[in-house]
Amino acid sequence: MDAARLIGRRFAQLAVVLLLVSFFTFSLVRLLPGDPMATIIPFGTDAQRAALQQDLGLDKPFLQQYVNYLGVPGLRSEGTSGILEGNLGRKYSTRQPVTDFLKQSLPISIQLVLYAQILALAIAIPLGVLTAYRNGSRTDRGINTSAFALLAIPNFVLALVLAYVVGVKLKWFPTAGYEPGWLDPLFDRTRTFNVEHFKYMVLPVITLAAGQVAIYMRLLRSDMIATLQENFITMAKAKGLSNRRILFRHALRPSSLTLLTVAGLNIGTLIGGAVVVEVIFGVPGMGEKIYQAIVAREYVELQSYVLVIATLFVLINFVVDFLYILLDPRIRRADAS
Amino acid sequence: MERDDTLLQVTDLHTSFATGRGTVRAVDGVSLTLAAGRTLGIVGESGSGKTVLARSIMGLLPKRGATRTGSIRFEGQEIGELSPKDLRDFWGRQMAMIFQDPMTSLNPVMKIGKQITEAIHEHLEVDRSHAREMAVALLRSVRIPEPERRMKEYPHQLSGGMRQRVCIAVALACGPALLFADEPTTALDVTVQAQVLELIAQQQRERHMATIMITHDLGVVAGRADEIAVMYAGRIVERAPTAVLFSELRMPYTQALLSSIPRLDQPSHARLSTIPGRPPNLITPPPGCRFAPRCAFAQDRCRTEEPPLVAGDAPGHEYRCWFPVDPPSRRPATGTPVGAPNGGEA
Amino acid sequence: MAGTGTAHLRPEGDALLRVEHLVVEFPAGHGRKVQAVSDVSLDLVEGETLGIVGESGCGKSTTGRAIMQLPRPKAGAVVFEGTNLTKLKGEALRAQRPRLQMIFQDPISSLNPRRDVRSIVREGLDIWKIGTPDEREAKVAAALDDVGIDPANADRRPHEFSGGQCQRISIARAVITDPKVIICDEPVSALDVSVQAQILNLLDEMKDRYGLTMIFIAHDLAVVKNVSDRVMVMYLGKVCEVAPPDTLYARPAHPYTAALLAAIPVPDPAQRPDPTTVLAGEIPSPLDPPSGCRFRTRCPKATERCAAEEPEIREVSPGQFVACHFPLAPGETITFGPTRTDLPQI
Amino acid sequence: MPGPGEGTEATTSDLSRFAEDTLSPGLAVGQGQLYMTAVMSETGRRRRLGVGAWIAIGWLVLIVILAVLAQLGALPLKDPNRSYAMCARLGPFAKEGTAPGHLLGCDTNGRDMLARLLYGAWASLLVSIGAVIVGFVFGGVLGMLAGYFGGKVDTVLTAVFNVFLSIPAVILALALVAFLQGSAGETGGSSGADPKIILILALGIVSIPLLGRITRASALTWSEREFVLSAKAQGAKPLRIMVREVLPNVLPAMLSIALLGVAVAMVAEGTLSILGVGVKPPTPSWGNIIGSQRSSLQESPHIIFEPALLIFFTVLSLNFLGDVVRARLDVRESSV
Repeated sequence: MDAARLIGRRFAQLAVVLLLVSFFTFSLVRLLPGDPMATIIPFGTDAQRAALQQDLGLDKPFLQQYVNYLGVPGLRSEGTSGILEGNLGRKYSTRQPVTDFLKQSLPISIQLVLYAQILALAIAIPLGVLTAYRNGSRTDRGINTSAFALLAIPNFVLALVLAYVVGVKLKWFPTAGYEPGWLDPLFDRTRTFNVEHFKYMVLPVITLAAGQVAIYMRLLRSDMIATLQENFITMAKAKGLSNRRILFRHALRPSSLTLLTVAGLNIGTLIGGAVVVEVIFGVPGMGEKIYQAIVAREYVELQSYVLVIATLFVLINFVVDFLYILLDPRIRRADAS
Repeated sequence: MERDDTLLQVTDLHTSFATGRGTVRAVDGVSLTLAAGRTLGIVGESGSGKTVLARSIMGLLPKRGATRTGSIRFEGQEIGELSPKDLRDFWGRQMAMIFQDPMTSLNPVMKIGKQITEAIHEHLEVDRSHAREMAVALLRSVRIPEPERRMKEYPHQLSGGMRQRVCIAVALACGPALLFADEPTTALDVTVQAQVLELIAQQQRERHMATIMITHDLGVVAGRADEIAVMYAGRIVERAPTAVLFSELRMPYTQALLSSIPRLDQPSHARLSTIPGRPPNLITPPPGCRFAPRCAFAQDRCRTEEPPLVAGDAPGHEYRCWFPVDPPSRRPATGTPVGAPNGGEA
Repeated sequence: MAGTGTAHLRPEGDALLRVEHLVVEFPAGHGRKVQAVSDVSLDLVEGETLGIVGESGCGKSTTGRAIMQLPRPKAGAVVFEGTNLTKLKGEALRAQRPRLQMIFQDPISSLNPRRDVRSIVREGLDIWKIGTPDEREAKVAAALDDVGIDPANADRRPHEFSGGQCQRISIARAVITDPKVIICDEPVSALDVSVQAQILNLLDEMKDRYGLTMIFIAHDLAVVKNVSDRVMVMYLGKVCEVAPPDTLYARPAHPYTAALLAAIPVPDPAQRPDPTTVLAGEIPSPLDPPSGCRFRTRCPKATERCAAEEPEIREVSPGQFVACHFPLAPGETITFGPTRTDLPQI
Repeated sequence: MPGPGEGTEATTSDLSRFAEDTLSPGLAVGQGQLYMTAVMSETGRRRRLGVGAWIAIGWLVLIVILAVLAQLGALPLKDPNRSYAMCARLGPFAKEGTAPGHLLGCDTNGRDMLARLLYGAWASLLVSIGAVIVGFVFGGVLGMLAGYFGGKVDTVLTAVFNVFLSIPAVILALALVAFLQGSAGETGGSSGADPKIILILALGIVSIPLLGRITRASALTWSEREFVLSAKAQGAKPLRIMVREVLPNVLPAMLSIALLGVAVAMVAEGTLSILGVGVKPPTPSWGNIIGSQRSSLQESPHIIFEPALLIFFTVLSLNFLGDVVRARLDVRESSV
């Protein structure tokens, strides 16, 4: 079976990419100049430093450190545990396991990014189809110009403007804080729908989604316009099909392939955007934790966060690959390389 | 002139496009008639407007920027007066079209079966299973092996020839009275071309369907069309029943076109007669006869005054030339390849 | 394997270019390989034109490119003026390059859109630092003049020229380094008939003027016949038949050659297309080619022997070589119909 | 990265595509058509720039000139670092009264906004343009190598690009700045390395995989063209082919991406400023004016809105020009 082979191959690729990502994040911390000891105990004695170094495993050769970090059974040093055992290391300062922070903050960020992505696609797809169909009309130009303007507003500016206008002046939504939502372990499971949660999420989500709406819409529009010029669309017209059928049954699916890819890749942008948005709106998600880790020079913590995000990103794009196969039958048979 | 079984009558059709560089008059005053069940071949080089002519008749022009004037009557019905909805009803049921490139004329992400049944559902009141049966029968009739299995396949799983067969099946799905075949075999290999042309001819016989076959290759229509119209720069320059055209041609362009094709019955390394220059662009066509700048027989009059389409000796023969060449039938058997122009005729 | 052998090659000393047992492989995914050209041999005597003809997928273009070592063949020898190109590496191969040149099918894609015509044509001289700048300029102007492009227009970019003119520029570029051999890969198939004749005539002129030896690859037999001294018919990566063009066209010996000839539409209304000569079925997948003779799955004359044993090329009449167990006798006709649909599909 | 958008000429391209059969005489239908379309749209678009493009160019030129003049001290500006305590927080149209003599008001410390904005323009432009140059020098070369040679080179480079891309750009930039600052602080003391150079390096490194991938995609399509094969057949060496045949065709795409890239880098500098690692105060940049003073949004919104508007118009102009360049020079196949 071609499909099975393809899936197997994708899994192998996934493993390789994850390995490379882990190695890269690891190297970033170890290879870049700067002694972690200097940050942890800047005024410690040499003996203190050496002890800490041993404690953290930093006295081992570089590759051994990496193996320990991964926690490869049989290869890792005595008494250490690594990622494969679910150990993402501890904070330098408090010696708390990083996983504790992850459990709290990751769901919050996932919620935020998910809401933003859904909102962006829900607005962008109909607008993209509409503007492509009415290509060149006044509606198209109006929407397109707005999208263009939206693209030029940086996230942080939009966040501040929204906070100022909607939050401060109009007082419609809170401008800072967070209330647990359905993904959050702190969520009160007895309640089915937490309005407060969404109230706190409105401004961060709009901020995050705004730029994406413009990107997705313009992308779908231009792909749709190209598709509508394809011969098979003329053929569909010549069959006497209705415009609605041509647009949604014939044109949308082949046009949505790039959109899908970009939506997958944009998860990275969204997570990046989430850092700023969380900091500005005081949402205690991963972004905020990353920010604090950088400020506090908690490199092990940072390294773990980056690894988790990169893994998520790779996994999501792995899923996107499969959606792609569903959407485009041509890939099922063709060589995937 | 109109016969009883006239299916299509096009009178003085003009189609132009507003582009960034000016107005392109792609079709400029074309009139033609076609009887039910007959085949009209439209021959021309790229840029002659033949494809735009077919699409204008169908009404398949872009929403904006294209202007069409003139009358197109199909079974007496003026097509320009149809509402968009009526026109959609017309497409597929009365007139259908197959396109040049079978690789891109089928939706790549939709199963073959669906692409046929959706046309059936759109026009005929039939239930799912009946539509399916019809589609399988259609695929079988266009000689696609294992039609049931093919119904579930996607276009990319078929070869070019097979895809063109599917396109023909789609076009025939609702039993159109007129089929436009726009360079249906240009993208195909020569043996596949023979298969597809044969298939179209056979379907046409079985269904008593009229066909307009558009091609750049006189060979494709020579043995198959009842009548041939030669187009140059947006106009019909010569038209005649097929046999008449080849024996009585008067228009220098038709003659040049015919003699510039390398032929198997010529010895190898035979020097080909060529047409100098290239076709004019249709934003600023040359004044007078549009072929004059490339014509070996052009005189001053040709460059200033455009010749009308005049009747030839044989019935149904018309051509557009001030100084027509001697027809092949009147040349001496051993004759020099090019007949001397008859000054002052017409 | 189908159609092996070197019986059609002339004595080694006579040949300017001699290709023996050429094999070209491409990766086909999942670690599989597809042999686009398997065991093809051919030779060129100085001053002659070899036409290679066949349908898409027969490996004709790949053969041409493999001779150029772009890409390098998997096996076989390409002996050019006594040097085996497949054994050359790096600088030694590069030094041979200007002696062998190529002209491509697509006139637009084969010229760099961002460079002017002068620098495109001069490229070969610049690479090899031939002559002083003034001499180079003069040579470019002369080459452009030879192909019918006004050297005054040399500052323009390719998109300002028509397809036919771009092809002329390609020819000028190919001859600028005084090559011995030019490989023309479908040089006229993208052009309109009226322009095609101009280019074919030009190629013939250039051949004389520059003392060229040519390989002319095309899918159109009539075109190939017009320019060739010897024609080689290919099918699915193999040689079917090699013969002088007039012999080949008068009495094809390979059933596939006969099918190809019969499929060509003739611009003569008296010759009605004959459905019984239409070759049925499709070209098999090159990933899994038929055993024995590769044409046997579509050949009405095929027997068990054709499946078991690959035919060797042998001489059936003076100068006519065929790779077939049961070649057609002179005057023998072959019937392919009724059109079969039960043949293997890709 | 803002998605590459549609030009304003979609309608006409739609038409010319349809009418192309009638516009390109002499070339038969068939394989030539695609390229013809490409070339057609290119020539069809070689027309005057629109009003929008001129406004965008005008704005960018103005900003660049003002930034340079301010940096050279050729403008009668106030000292951007001097506090006029009386005017602190007062904007041009503030409720409690305006700051006289300060055209655009003052910031929380009473520093003249106009001076800070114009000096800030220099820092913002320097960082964003520098970052794109760094990104293109490395990303462009790597992408070109991957696209031209293909095969193993391509596999390895693409894998490296993808690994880099799997880390969100902002986070990577944040981490890089933190590390680079840390190392610079250690080796050369706090005054050693110009923090702007660290920013340029960090943002440049972050953009390498993205620009590399875009260049690769473009180089790949062009390397498959027959004129490249023809150059090989004439004996041209790879470097010559890459520089003379492929690069000129890839450049338009790169130019358009570079314009967008400058916009993205400018926004990124702002983002990093919000997170406290942008251009180091007191040196002003548009980003760090917003970043360091964002708590004053409620009482003196002008401090935030003035640089925000400057960023908005500059990014808008860059995006717009990027689009225009793409639509005018870049043919369809090479868009990523």
